[in-house]
Amino acid sequence: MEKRIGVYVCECGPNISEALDIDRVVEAVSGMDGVVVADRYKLLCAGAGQQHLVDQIKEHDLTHLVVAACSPKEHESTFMSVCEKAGINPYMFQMANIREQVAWVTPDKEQATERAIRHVRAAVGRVIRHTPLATREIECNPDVLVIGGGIAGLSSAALLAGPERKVYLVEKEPALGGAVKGYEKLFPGMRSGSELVQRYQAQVEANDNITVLTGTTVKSILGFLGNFEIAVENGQGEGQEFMVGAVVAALGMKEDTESLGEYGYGEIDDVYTALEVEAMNLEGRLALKNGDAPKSVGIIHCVGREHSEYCSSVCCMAGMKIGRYLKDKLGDVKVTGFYRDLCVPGCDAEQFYRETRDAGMEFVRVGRVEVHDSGNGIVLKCGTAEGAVKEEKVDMVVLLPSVQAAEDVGALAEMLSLPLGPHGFMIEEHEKLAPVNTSMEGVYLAGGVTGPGTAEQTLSQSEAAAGRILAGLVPGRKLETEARVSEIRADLCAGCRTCLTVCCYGAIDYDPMKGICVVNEVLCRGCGNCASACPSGAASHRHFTSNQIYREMAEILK
Amino acid sequence: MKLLTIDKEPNEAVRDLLGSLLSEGKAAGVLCLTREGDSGAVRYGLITDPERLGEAVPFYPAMPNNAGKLLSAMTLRGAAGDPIAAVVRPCELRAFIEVLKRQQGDGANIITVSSTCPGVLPLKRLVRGGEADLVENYWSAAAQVEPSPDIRQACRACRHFVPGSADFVVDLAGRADLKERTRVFAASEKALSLCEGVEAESGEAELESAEIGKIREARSRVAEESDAETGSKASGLSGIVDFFASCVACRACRTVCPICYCRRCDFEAPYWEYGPRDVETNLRKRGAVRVPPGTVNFHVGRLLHMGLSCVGCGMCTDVCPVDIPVSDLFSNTGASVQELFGYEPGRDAEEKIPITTFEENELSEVER
Amino acid sequence: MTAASSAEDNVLVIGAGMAGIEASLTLAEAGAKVYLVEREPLFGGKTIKYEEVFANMECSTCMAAPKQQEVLQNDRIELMTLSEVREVKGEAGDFTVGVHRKARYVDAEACIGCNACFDPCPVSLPNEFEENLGERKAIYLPCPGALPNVPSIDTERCVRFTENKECTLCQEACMFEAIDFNQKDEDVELKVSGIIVATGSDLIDSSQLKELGYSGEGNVYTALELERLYASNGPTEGTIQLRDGRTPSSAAIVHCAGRKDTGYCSAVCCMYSLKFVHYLKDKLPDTTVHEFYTDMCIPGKKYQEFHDRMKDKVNLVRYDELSVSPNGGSVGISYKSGAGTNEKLDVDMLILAPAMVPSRGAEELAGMLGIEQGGRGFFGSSTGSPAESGKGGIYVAGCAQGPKDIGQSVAQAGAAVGRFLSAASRGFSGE
Amino acid sequence: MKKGYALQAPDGVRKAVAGFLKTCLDKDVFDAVLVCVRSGSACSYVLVQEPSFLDTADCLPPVMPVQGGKAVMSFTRHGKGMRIGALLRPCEIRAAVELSKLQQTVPENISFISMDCEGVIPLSDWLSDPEAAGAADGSGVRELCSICEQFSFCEDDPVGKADLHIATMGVAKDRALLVPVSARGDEILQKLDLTPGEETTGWVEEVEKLRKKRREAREESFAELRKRVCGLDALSEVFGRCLECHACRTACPICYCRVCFAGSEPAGDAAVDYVRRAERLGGSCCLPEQLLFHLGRMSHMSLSCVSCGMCEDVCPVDIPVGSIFSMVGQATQGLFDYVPGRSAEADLPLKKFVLDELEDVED
Amino acid sequence: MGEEFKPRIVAFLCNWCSYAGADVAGGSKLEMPPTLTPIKVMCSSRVDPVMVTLAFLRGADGVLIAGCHPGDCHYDKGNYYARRRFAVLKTIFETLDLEPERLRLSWVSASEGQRYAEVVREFSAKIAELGPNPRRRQPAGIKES
Repeated sequence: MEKRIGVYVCECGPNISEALDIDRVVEAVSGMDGVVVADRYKLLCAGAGQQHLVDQIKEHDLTHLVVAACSPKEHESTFMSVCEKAGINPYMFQMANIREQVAWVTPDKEQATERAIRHVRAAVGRVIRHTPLATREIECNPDVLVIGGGIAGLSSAALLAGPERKVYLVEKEPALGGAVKGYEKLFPGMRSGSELVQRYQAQVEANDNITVLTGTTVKSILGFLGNFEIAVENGQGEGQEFMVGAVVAALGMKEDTESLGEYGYGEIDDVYTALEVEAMNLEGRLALKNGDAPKSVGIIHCVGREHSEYCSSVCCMAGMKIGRYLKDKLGDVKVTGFYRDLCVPGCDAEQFYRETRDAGMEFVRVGRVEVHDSGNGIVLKCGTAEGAVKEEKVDMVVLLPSVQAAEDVGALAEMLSLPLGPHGFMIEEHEKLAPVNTSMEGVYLAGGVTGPGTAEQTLSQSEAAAGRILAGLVPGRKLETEARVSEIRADLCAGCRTCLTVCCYGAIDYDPMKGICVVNEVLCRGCGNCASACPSGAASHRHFTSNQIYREMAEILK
Repeated sequence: MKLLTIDKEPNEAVRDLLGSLLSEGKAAGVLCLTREGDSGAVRYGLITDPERLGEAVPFYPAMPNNAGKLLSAMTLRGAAGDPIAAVVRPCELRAFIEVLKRQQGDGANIITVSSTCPGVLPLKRLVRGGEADLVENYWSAAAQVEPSPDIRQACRACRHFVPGSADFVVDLAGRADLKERTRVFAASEKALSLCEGVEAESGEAELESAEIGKIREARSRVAEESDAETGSKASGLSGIVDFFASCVACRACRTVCPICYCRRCDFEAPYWEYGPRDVETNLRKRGAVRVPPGTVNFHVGRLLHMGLSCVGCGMCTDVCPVDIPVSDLFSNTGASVQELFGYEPGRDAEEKIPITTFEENELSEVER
Repeated sequence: MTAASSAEDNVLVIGAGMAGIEASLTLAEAGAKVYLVEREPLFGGKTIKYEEVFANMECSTCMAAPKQQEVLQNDRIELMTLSEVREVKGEAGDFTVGVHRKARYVDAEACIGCNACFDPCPVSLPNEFEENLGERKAIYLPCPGALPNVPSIDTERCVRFTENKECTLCQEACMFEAIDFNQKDEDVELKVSGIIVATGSDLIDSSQLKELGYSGEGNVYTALELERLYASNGPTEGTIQLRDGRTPSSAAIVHCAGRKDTGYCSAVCCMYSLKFVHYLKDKLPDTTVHEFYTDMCIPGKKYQEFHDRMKDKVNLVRYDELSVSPNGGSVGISYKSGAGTNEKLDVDMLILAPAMVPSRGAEELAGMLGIEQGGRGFFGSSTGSPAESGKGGIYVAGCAQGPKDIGQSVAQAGAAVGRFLSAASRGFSGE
Repeated sequence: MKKGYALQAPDGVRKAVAGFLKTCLDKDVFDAVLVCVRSGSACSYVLVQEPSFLDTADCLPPVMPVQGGKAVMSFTRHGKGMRIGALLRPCEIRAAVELSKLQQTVPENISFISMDCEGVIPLSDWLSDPEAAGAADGSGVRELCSICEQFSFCEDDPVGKADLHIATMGVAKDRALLVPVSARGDEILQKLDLTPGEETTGWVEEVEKLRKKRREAREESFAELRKRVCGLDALSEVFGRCLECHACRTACPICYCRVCFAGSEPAGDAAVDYVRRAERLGGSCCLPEQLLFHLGRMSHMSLSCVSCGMCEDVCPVDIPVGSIFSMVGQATQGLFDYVPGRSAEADLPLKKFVLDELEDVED
Repeated sequence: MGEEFKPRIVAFLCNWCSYAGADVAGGSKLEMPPTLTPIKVMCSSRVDPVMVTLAFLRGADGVLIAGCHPGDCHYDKGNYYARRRFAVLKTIFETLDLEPERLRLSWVSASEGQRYAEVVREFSAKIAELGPNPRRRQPAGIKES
């Protein structure tokens, strides 16, 4: 079919018309291959201008449109919809930026004109090689797999499940509730941990759209957003398979046991970790091994921070909470927190710190703390931040170890072929903009998997994950793929998988039967990395094909 | 036929002709052999500025590419807007016409300047020293009826050295006076209008001449000998196998062949490659297999694909790193299938490729 | 502007910072019609004032701009700048919201963003977006690249409005008849089924912090001022210099400015103060930098590593008390060190990391919405999820609920949307 | 220090090796072996299963008809097959390793048997007189072979993953040392009850000595080459002869693409574009865009170039392609301290990146 | 060449950072030499070494590739791959002495209008210094056959 290009130069008031000689630009492109009409207009982005373009497209029965005006960032979408209105594919359009990148930066009118001519010719040279593109629609399954039955998992499940959306809640432990279940109280409000868990657990159990699979682990996750195949297995080795559209990874955290030994843990009696004390507290026996109530307790912060290489952000307050347990329950007990830097971010934490101090817990800033068994009682050797060493005799030590991602995170990451971060946590797609997404669309993170965090932070992550799914995976709605994605020509592909390796979104699969690579249009974000990684040109980037770019270049160099 | 006689040696004479075409805007560019810089690498170039015609060496006795292939590439995505003059040898012109029949280009607005071709020298000899002398001798030998032993075998055996359908024909083969004057025939209507204003004494004459006839006979004799020899060498499967025994599978022959226009040669498709099982079966059958596989398959297959259109330009032999006389076999076998249909590749663009047409009563001899 | 008749699927988002943007985009993706109300003439919140964000030192504009473009190009989102919520009636699923929309006096449709109207304007004044380190006109765009790319007229300074002079200089300069003095403020009524509050936070007014010697002049700066000094689209195009044009040969950053007054830790100051070390050392390698901190609060998996990268480039000083007094051309700091000794130090430039406080007008808004305000004046209920406001159908996102970094704000925006969508699908029962 | 098993070679090492391979077949160490077989001047790689065929085998004749890596690819591209013992030159093994990283061969079942490589003579010389060539004593070998440093496997972490190496250098003429250079190599000898007890000192010293010579030769030769080919004018002249027969890429063991970028006419110019190009370049341009092909190919494969010299060997117009690519490869590989063929584990540089690197290329 | 030399520079700009940066430069009306014409790509990782080579062989006096700063890539890690490919190409040009100074890789963020202008000015000056692409210079000697 004959290619009929229309080129329209926008005067943009004085901005373009005074900066360069538009008529010469128009003249310069008029002769070009396929150009049937080239003209100027006072203001194309305005309603009248848009209508003018629609009329022109119809009148000259144009197949391609070039607009030379401002930056595409301003009005590309405007003119693409103009194309649609006029009945031509929006991708048969190219914009030449002769305002921001010519008129406004080139004071010499002669130079500006020449420069603009190059821009517009390049656009024309390119547009003639444009092909109509369309987005594809893909069926998707609205159901969700939530991995982990702690508050993170429970809360997202509770928000997600509904008559049109099943949720599979998989927990490897025999019971729901996760770590928080084991906390009598939560900082900073000292509200009941189990209550919070029960609140969500009740919602979950009341909701018959949620299938709770306890004592169960995920065996494999295949597929992509809207179409994941899940295989799980319970303790008895009974397998089960089902489809979901999205996955929420809400695995929790664990204590880093690596450095406990340095603090006499396991050798010296009455040296406990925070979790152990939580448990003792829950059982109502905050006592020494010999059953006596401790008279003096030392709580050591930042245990293993050198090893973990990060601040676990919750320990300081966890320590205070334990201080409160001790004070509230045992009354006369000397509780001292040995900290390095007090980390009490947010508007309530410091208040909590003050209350704890008022409750009688003492805080000593130290450098390094050593735990020694003096035969009768434990001696803490504390090098203060300023170097001085003072000794402190206590009969119970509580260690606040740094927090790590649960051990099965690694396995999960592998299953999803997602990379693990430096500290064994999973990596969010973007630290700021996409804190609960992963680079694999349809897989979301909440709680300990992404890093240490308070119950509050965990909740907002898990609910955010739910939010992303509720918004993006609407029952009955199809997924729309991006039009400007990559494609791989089967007959040229040698199956070397270079493209697959450099793709940051796992959007390329290798088909062992055909021995070639294939682009998954749902996952492809259209960066074009694969296209330039492929030596034989089998991979190409729609709307940025080598050919289109070469044509553009040829005109620039003319 | 109108004949222009220019009192200059062929290269200069044709430079003048091309110069006038360019400067009078009758042609936007000129495709011909050029030599840029001192190294003297001779290659096809496109000249648009008459000033640069000094680089043109239209009749340099080498064929670095078959110009037919280049013309095809140039016009594959649309005919020349303004005319382009191309100085091509008869076999190059025929090759171009053959691929045009396969829609691999567009002949419109191409002004063809060809010659009665004395042949060209083997590229390998040219690059391996003594170039100057070779070229010197070449021109003296060009005057002879008997083809010079220096030129390529394909050329020595070439019977189609008189172009059929060129606009201009420069008469070279067998001319003794080339140092003084050059005879250029305006062989088409187009040519007649184009050559107005070219400084030359003009007259009437025929392209075919007794001289030409003699040369044709001489070359035919060479052809027959070589055909006989090739025939005996490459007879039977084992013969073919031996013929290509030293093939290193560099595929240069296919790549430079002006007729092989396929984007990807079918014989490089994955399905010809060994899967693990195939190796096993073959080994079980034969105890030993040559790898990579498919040497004979490739050559014979290619022969089947393009034999009908083989113009005998000799590029394949010229580039073969292991000196297999590919073109002897191809032109010889090609010729015999062509005879079957009385078909002469590149004779005429209108002529249909035999396998794209048929007659109801023909080839009874092949039926059983 | 048309207010949709029924509340069905309509949502109001108050505040167009990163949290508000994230909430709006997600809601729009879900199919809702979003009214995104922003009181400033531009949107993007605090984030667009930064050049880089910790811990990856990522370019802030590169991060925000594409999101802002998405908002502008999304026809499900109606961005209402220069607008404030005045009244809220009704309950979850059926709110009626009165929004007061100030006239911009520039027709966004007609304006093509050429900025021709600035030069002729006779009024020059300090640019608050630039923390008064640069100037603007009465008709202005807060900074290059500000979105929407449409100027507005500051009626409190434009002589036409203040002295009702017949000044039409900007109007004459505009080739597109985009400037329309006849525009009127309007009050619109929106029907929405849910409200997301993302009004962000402000910095405590440093001039109240007597002992820290901030006056808006001299060589004591606030964090935001330094951000603008370093910004490549800022008043100095990224040159860090003192108000008198000198290049500081020494600088000190003081953490926890105003923490005593607010009584809480603002969570992000330590990190951005460390970021400032990068800023200063990047532009002024020879400048010595001191950090005065009380406790180094760098929670999370990423931040320690950043701290460790910075700590060798800076002299870290722990202080218990600290006061500042101008000392000739430089700034005198006297402090009680962590070790308890009293020390003094003179620097050319002093940068405060002031506490984060609820944004201006939070109280009225809380009243209007009938939602809880914690003791510190931030929104949000003390029970359950941080995104809950304590009132059904209304949710809180970002720093409006308390100090956070951008990532946490965006996450919470998602949470707010999650809660809304989930509740809406249940007809807000059990809220 | 490695030890080797002394293989007696009264009638020359090549015969002895053939005998050894025969034993391997007899003792079912391999299902087949890959060796060169000569018929007249023709010489080609053959997979041999029937032991008796090995009598005609010519183990590593001083010529490279096809790059052995490519030969291996030709029967393992679509999956691992039978257990095969492949007698190859070190550069051929390196090529095979690169191809495996490019997912073009599955070498699992291949046992690589290498031999000290004296280098090979140019194909054309071989053709003109195979017999004379037969007596290769290192003289008359190709330029690239004469400057090759990776011709043996004596070091502990050898470049290339041979399993069994046949040492001849610094070893008496009538014998060769079978040196296992990998676990699999040990197994092979065990299966054959051959215990490597011989000292290899002499060999190692000889190899190191030659290496040193080669290293110097290499520098000289590249210095010389630079004079000839560097700079656009010089380079255009050198490649000016190029016929675009693309034999170099077809023969290249690394160029695995089904269709070369150059074959798919990247620029897709129409006649008018050609005219414009000529105008732009000052009124004349060369039609075949020779440099685009060669520079493009460099940017695609120079990182994996094993300097085997095949390209140069098949070039009908004697362009020093191999030397140029080898020189460029040395530079690009140096960027990432990447040694092609060293190990199957080291990722291809273009398949990964390091956060802080290459600051000097950006500004 | 007689008439004064007007450099032709092809600039591959990534859509998210550098192209935006160029727009900001425009918005701030920063004067720049008229030497450079941008080609927008979605990510610097789309720039194929062969494209750059072709630009050079087809007479571009300079080729600029500009993308998001390392760590800021809109597509996670694309610019790191771009940098490697560029390094390889540049090394080839260096080794063969093909005036590698004509190739440049620069990181320009969306707010760095100033920097963009600087890069353009610097690079243009550099190219002006180098003179026209050798492909466009008249050939050395012309030999008769």
